[in-house]
Amino acid sequence: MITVLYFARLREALGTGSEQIALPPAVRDLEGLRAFLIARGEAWAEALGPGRPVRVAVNQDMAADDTPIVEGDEVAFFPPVTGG
Amino acid sequence: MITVLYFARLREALGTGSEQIALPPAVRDLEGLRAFLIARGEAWAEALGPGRPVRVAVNQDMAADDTPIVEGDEVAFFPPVTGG
Amino acid sequence: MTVRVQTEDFDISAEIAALRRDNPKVGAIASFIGVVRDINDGDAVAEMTLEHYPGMTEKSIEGIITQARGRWNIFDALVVHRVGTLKPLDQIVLVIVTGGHRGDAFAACEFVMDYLKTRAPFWKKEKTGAGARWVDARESDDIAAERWRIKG
Amino acid sequence: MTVRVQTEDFDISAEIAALRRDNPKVGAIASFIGVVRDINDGDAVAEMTLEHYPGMTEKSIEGIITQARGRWNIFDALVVHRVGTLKPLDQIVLVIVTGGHRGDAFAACEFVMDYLKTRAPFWKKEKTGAGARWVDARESDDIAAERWRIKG
Repeated sequence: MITVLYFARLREALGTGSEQIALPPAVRDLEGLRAFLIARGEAWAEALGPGRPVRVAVNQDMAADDTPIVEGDEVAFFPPVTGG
Repeated sequence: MITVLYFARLREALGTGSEQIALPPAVRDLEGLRAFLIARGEAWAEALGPGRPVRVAVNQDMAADDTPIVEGDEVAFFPPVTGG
Repeated sequence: MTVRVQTEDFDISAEIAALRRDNPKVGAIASFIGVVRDINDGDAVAEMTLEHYPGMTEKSIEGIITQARGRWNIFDALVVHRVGTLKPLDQIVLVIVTGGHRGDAFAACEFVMDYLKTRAPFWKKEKTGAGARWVDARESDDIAAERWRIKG
Repeated sequence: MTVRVQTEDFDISAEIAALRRDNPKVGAIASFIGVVRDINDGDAVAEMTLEHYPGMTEKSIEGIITQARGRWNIFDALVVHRVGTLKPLDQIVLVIVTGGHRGDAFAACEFVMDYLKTRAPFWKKEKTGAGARWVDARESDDIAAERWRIKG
């Protein structure tokens, strides 16, 4: 299992802030996980598709497409931050 | 009359913080006033002589040797500032 | 160092006293408070809600304070960042940096504040006359962070 | 703007509240507190005495705040500077600048503080184990002021 978190605009668009996912065997890195989520349907493709302003952290560190995803990871999707 | 003020190290060296002076007829500018004061004796030459780290304000604005001195002026001699 | 994310308000005098801890080496205390304005990008703002990423937010701010300590000669730093619903005039964020001299304290304080505005995981939703909207990231903020070549 | 030279201590929270005056355009509050350290140039300092030039000090600080307002987009600024005898840990000086955004508030606050350290008519006498001594001006402070090309 991995934990996937969604924040702010993404949390609202996807209707969830957190979910547990059994790591699909084909998913080895962030790019693979994102493709897996986008395949869920239109809302997912709309929120996470290529060119969308989405940032990703893996285990609370900013991550790139080729960041490996392994069992137990915490992966968070969120828009560019707008703090303070 | 003019008012002459001395601050900090100069005030202590000269033993006065403030004095009223009848403006000597020969004194037309700051350079002239300083020469007049230096002529008072050794303590004055030592405190205000050429090369000494002395700053001067006339009517509360920083002044230079050629700043004119006229009746009623407030002239202040002090060391380089060391505030805050 | 101290990093807190909280809904409660804060008092800068009390936070400075706690951070100084009567350390007689401290000569300079630079600080910054961010406040909710009643207008943003031309629209009147009635209230805003700040969301964060619990865990990562604190960790990333601690990381930036560690970076600041590596770059400048400072003693300590505190960040308090509020989340939840805030109204105009409410305090949002406090950064305090203590050091021996003012130059380093100012630079480190601004560096941490730039990070908070541009890289720390906070998201702002504003309620205006036209409804609620998530605030988009500003390019000017990215440029402010670029100055420091902040990593991550 | 507010400029005060006083022997009494100050409280930054109260001063910020007074300076903001519930102005909902204020988004950024940069501030600085200078504190007496127990050591200067390698010598332990038991206490120090600050002297100023009444009238010129206030006038020159008001002038520098006016310069800051001309250079940066800020709303208001406050300077409180203590004089008289102070001991380690005592607060010496407070600068607060309010503005819409942080960059201008930080820059103006540091600008005013650099002026106070290098150009405003204050003189510091320190009491150390070796007796009392007037502090000499620092070249590093002059360089800090030069950055801004401060006049006067």
